[in-house]
Amino acid sequence: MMAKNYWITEEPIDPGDCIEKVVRNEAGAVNTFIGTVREFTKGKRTLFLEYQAYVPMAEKKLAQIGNEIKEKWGNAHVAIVHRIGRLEITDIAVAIAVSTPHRADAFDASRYAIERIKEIVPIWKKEHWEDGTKWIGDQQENTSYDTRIPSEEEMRDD
Amino acid sequence: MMAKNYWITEEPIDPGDCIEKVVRNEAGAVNTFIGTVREFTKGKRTLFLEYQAYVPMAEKKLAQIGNEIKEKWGNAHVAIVHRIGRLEITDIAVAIAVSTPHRADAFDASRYAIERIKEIVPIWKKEHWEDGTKWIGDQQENTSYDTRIPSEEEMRDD
Amino acid sequence: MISVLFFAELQETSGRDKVTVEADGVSVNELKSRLASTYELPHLGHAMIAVNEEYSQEDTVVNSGDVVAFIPPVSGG
Amino acid sequence: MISVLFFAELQETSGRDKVTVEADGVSVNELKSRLASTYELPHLGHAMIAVNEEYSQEDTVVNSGDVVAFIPPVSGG
Repeated sequence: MMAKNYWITEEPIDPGDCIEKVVRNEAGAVNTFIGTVREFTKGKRTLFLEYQAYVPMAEKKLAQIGNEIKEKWGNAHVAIVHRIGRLEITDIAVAIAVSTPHRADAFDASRYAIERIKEIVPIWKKEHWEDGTKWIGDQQENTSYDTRIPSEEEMRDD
Repeated sequence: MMAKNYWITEEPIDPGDCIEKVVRNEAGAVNTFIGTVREFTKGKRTLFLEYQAYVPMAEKKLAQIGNEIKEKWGNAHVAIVHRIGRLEITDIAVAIAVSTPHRADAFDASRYAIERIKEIVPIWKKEHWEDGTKWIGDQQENTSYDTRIPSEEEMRDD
Repeated sequence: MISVLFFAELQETSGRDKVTVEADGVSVNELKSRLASTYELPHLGHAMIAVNEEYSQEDTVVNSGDVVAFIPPVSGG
Repeated sequence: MISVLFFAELQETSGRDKVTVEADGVSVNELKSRLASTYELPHLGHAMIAVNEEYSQEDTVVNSGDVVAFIPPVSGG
């Protein structure tokens, strides 16, 4: 288990590592969000995913999210881990744990964390399908960069 | 690990047991809520808690909550475990895991589950403080049944 | 014979977790009154009632063989 | 000398994860224009820029020794 609360790993994630870091006497609630690799997105089958990160900056940005949460919700402890490399269907890509004295804050802060990860943390996902691959370009998965031949529509979307 | 998705246990809870039961190909999100024993409630120090359940009915009611979630959110898998007996500070009393294709539903359904547990599941908590004990009478912790001499105020609260 | 279960502070106050009552075809409400006086349970009125592990109304009729549980306000989670 | 990092599709398109540029006291915007033509990176304009691991503006001036990273729209989580 890593000594730090915000880290990038190439190993399978055990959400328990995040949970253990935030459980404490003053907390009555821990909310954990886990993002897993889904097989189908909009009817298209994913074979596997590949994640890449700008590791030192990604860890800094995860820590920044933790600090934002502490500013917004006060008495919160946070731990976040994101995996990179090749991930198979159902593998855990990200795990977030937030502990707070009362449960409403734990839910809200955990939700905030995943939304912020998708906005500011330099991590990228490459979809591998049966008929090709694509680096996904934003969290809505509307924009993307085709690594083969971009269609005119895709180029307009950029 | 238990074969069922809704169970009462006297053993320490591993949230991973719930998470494993709900991870699946169609899910991209798992939300886990963990309730732990908090040391201080409204400035009063808890030494430890004692939980009691009407076990067969409690397991049925947990399963009912899972069914309510499936009706409300559609494609959701749910697992819930609640511990009984003596629990020390920071011990996990309850763990809920909900998996859904997309994250908003996982958060909402997990929140729903903990609120419903506090409404309908026959489980009771007895606070042990330095100066006495009390079976807590409702989820707001406003009403309670003093096992020694109830104050006039407490009796009016009933 | 009806089995009656007490939990939490009802169990402590009555000193019993289970009692049996010789009755058949009585309403839950009648049963409650009888038990409240027998075991001096002033808080019994605040308890919900489960018959055979499902929440029931006060006018539900219980028969021999049924299990009636008095459920004080719950505080799990 | 400025170190420049490429990620995701920028890395694949350029065929490089890191390049060095002999420059000092140039704006991030100038650097971007130079790299876009050198490595044929039509999507470089969509990338955010980090200087020494912090997001920066296009008019930020970078000096020898700085690390400039081009950050395509992120897709973690």
